[in-house]
Amino acid sequence: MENGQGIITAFSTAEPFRWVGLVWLVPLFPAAATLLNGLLGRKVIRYRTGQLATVAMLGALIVSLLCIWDIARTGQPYNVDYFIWIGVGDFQLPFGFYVDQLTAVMLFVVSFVGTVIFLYAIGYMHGHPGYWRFFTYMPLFAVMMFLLVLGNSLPVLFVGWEGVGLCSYLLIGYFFDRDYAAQAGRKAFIVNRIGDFGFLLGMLLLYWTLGSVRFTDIVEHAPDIYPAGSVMITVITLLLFLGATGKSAQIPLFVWLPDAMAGPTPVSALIHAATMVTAGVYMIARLNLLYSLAPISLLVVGTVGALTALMAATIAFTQREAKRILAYSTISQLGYMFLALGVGAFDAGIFHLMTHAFFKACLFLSAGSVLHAFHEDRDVDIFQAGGLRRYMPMTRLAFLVSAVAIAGIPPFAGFFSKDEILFEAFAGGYILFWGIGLTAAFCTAFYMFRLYSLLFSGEFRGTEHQRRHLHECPFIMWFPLVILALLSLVGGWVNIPGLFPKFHAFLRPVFAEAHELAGPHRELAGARIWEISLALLSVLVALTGIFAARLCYVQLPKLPHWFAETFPSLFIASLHKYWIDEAYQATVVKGFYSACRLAQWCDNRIIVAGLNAFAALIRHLSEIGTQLQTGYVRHYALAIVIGVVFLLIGMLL
Amino acid sequence: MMLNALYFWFFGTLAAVCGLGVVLSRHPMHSAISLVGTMIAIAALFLQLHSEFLAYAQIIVYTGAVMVLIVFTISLLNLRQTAGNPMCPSRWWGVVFVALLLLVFSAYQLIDKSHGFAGPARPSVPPDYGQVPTVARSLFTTYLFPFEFVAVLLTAAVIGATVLARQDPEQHPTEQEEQK
Amino acid sequence: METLLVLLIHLLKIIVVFSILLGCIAYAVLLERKLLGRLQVRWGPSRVGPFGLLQPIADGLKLFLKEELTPTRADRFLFVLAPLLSMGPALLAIAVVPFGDTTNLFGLLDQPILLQIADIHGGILFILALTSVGVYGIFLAGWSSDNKYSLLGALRSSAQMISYELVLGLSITVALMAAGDVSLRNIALSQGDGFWNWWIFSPKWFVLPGILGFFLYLISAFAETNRLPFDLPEAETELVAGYHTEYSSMKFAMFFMAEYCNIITVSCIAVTLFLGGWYAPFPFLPSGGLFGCVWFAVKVFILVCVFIWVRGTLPRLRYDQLMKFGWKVMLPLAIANVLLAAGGILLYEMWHGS
Amino acid sequence: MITLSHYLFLSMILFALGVTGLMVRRNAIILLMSVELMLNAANLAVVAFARFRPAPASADNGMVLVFMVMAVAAAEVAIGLAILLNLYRQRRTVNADELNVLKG
Repeated sequence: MENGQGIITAFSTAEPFRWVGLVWLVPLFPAAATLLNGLLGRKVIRYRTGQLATVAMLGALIVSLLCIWDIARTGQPYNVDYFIWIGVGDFQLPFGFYVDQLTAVMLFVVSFVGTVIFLYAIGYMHGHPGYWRFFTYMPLFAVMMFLLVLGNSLPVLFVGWEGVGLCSYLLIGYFFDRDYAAQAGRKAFIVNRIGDFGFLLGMLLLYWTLGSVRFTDIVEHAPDIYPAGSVMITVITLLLFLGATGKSAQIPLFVWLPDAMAGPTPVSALIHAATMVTAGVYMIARLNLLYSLAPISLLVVGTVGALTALMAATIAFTQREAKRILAYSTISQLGYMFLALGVGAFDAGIFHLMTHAFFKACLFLSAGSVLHAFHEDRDVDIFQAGGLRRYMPMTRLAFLVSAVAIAGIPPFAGFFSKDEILFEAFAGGYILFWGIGLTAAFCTAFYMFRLYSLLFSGEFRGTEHQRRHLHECPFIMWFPLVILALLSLVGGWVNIPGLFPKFHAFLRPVFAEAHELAGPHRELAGARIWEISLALLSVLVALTGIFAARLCYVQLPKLPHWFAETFPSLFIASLHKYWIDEAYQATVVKGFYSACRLAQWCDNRIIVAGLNAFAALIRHLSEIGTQLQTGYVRHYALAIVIGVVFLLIGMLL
Repeated sequence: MMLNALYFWFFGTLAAVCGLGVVLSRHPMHSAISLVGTMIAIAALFLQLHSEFLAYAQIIVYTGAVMVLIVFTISLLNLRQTAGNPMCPSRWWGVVFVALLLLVFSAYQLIDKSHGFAGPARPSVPPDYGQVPTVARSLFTTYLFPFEFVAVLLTAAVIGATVLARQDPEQHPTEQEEQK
Repeated sequence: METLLVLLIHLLKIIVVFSILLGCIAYAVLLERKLLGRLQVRWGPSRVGPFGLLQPIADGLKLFLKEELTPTRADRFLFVLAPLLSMGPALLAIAVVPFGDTTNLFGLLDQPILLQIADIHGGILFILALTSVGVYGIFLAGWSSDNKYSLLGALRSSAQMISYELVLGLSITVALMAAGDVSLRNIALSQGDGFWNWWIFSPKWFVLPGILGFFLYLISAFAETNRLPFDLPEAETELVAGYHTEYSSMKFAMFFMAEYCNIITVSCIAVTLFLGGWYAPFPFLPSGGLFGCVWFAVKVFILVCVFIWVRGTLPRLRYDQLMKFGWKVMLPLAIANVLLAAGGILLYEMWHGS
Repeated sequence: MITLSHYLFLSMILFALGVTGLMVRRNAIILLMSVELMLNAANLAVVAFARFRPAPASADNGMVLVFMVMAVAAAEVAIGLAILLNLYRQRRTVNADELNVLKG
């Protein structure tokens, strides 16, 4: 550790001023909002908690932009220790921030999407009981997310990691008086805990073998300590990846995310689509060097990502609730990101993370505005909707733009990022991954336009009462939609492969070493031809998906039924999400209960019985001892005096 | 210094005699008054030891507060004459014997260790030794934490005593409550 | 030889001060009776000697010649001890009061002598210690008489005195903090050059703590000396004179003298702490040497008159009112006053760089 | 010549008297007073030691200690007497010999 002298030195170094030195302000703004709203929100600030939180996020956004600008200008990472956080003997862990290009991207995503969603939430949450509570948790979440992306060591990251988990729990259970919300919150927490267990073990193992958990040290020493492909690094990275699967909802720990839709929609948009679930991706990207040293882990990451992408997409085919479909879509897209990481294309993964944040937030917020029109808190059955384009033009437009973006049609943002992932997979020789990814892309286009068609096309299928209340959302809600839709359109232009690879150039310093380690497999003969043809192929696949969806749900509504009746097993498997929840219930939960019963039996029959026997023995012995207690003070005093006299005699002798 | 020795012997004897009175008086009130005498005598000895502040504190705290409480309690309980012997008859002699044993042994010990009553010469003291400013400076700088701690302890004790001594709330507040 | 001279001077001082004090006590009684008479539009004692000036001597003779009574069931030892315990501390307190600066008796002496019996370092603490011993006199008197009224009076009295002793101490603290010393002489010395330097006007910060402290002191002094309106322990109408019901003759005279001695003592202390001690109210008036004693005597006389005036004016409080007043009004006020004064001094020292 | 031993001897006598009182008396109030006597004896010893230390420069340690002891003694007596009062109300006695419910 270079300077562990505490906060004073951190702020008074003689180095030239850098705007990124203000980075401590970024989490401070939302922290202040949390504090104010939490303490005064209920009685004093009341309905201005929303504005307060949004302004705080805006402040964080402005400071973030300053920091990003600084990083982009100088290209120098910024590492600062504020104070000794954990000091135990030789182990001195400072609390500090690390800002480099990767952090900058994450900062931008979190603060920008966060601000927009906060703005939206002012309108969306209006009139909800516990408005102030919502706007206490949301900035807290932002604080934790900032800590996660800013931390300069794994423990600091872990604080943010756990913090976002906590906020997720609090916000999923926001309607805590409803059983399903409370259940969902618990589920999210417990499932995440399993992942955290892996993360923690990985972190401790890393400290044990490497001797440090700070990112700078890891980058410096890891290649010397771990031979490429050694068992230790593989175990560490796999354990850390277990944590990532929990937080980022991958196989096998993805089950919590669909249930997490019990929270208010802005929460779904911010936490379960745009930011928190990307923590796993960020973490692996941050530790890219370690993963590059462990090819097996990378393969596992890629495999899990690819399988998740495909599986979640196929589940999304048959779900009925709008937000649930989007949740599976999120899982699927996260799978894409892990696929990208798995094939060593860290920059592509991060790129997709960013574009995905834009269009998925937009999709969720649009769904939220539909819910708002339906006066629903939980979710809306898409078979009870339809024809909303007439009632909600802005929402429909935003939804359409972002659906096209996620489907991967150029020139929308999703095309560039997704296509790049597929290309990287193909170029890296992972043809199987590429094939799965392409299939998943088709599925994505299909279910997304299934959702779009059922929501916005055709005639309204709900009750007359509902129809009369349908309305476009207020300005404060559709304005964020427009911003996000615009970004879904142009967000991908920062990195047009071959023509304008700015984003990759920006991120290159972060991943340079890892790419070097991964070897020169990224060369492909005639790359440009391959790239263009593959892109055309994936556009074609996406368009097929879109047309298939339109065909099934607009032109020929009988077709899905026919399909379901012809292949009932496939249909039912998808509808029941491959019985994964049930499988967990039967194995993990039941198994745990059995273990508990065994423990209870042991406790009752062995431990307690033994203790009782021992206690009885002691009691019998002590009954003899109590004879010494006469109850007369003077006897006790006499005993003391006799003792003193003996002591004095001893001193004399 | 003749006067010095005279002073010591006078107040020393007073303290010892009053101490004896504490133990031997049949009536608690006499014991209490004897104890007051002991305390005043000890305060006088403090003065001789140049601990002026402590001498006054001794009188203000012990005589003015502690003993007044005790005297009050005695008169409140109105223990005019406890029935029978106030001493414990059976063990009386044995116990005195033990106490005297303790006394003699420690006396022997002390005198032996310090070569009889000659002892080390009395060192001279600085002019402000034991005076209010000196002790106050110590109390409020070096020993500030213990001082504050004792203050908290006293507050806790006062509140505890009030709660303990309180009769049933519906009853009329009694005198000793006021006095607390 | 030197030592002997010092001893002689001290002895002389003691004799002079105490004879004056005893005389003052005697004439304070007369003053009270006369003044009370005037307040009640009558003459007061006027038969014995010119203007009744020999009345105290007559009173003393009467008390001397009365029969000593001791109740049969009284605790004899304590019954005798009580008036001594009452009288002793009251007289002793005067020993540390500075009546003036130094004097060489108009050039009679080579070296100036202190107009104070003993200038001890912990002067105020000494007086507080004496006050706490004085409680025993009254308490034991009531208790040893074996008389319900006396006991009640004694209990009341000691409870009252203990309660108000706190306020007394806290109100004194203001002057101590201002002067930065506990020695009475040094406190008096810190108030020279005009009445605006007296601690009652607290020149160091602003007026409130000083005035408030002075009045808190005065009120608790009334309670400490068992004077009206706080004379509950005696309360003739309820307790038939309370703790000294059973006392007569010389023993009664001692209680009586102790009370008046206490009045004079607390007045002396009030003058020393708050009213500039022996200093004249204006710097151009002489206050050195024996002039100081004159100023001091004038101030004390005025305060004693205030005591009598209050007695002639105010009715007696009820006992629970008294205690409530002490604990719920006076004590918080006194504590607040100390904090106020401390804050004032702090500000002052910050302002003037100490 | 009065030396440290004199004070210590006096202190010891007082302490022994306190111990004796604690052992031979029955009245709980007198027991309390005996404890006070012992504390006073200890205080005297501490002050004497402080005075006779070879280097009295830092001798106010002893005085501070005694001051603390006084405060603690005051607290102890306040609580002790309150307990005694309660005891007397419930058992009509302060005789320590009758308060032996806690015996074995």
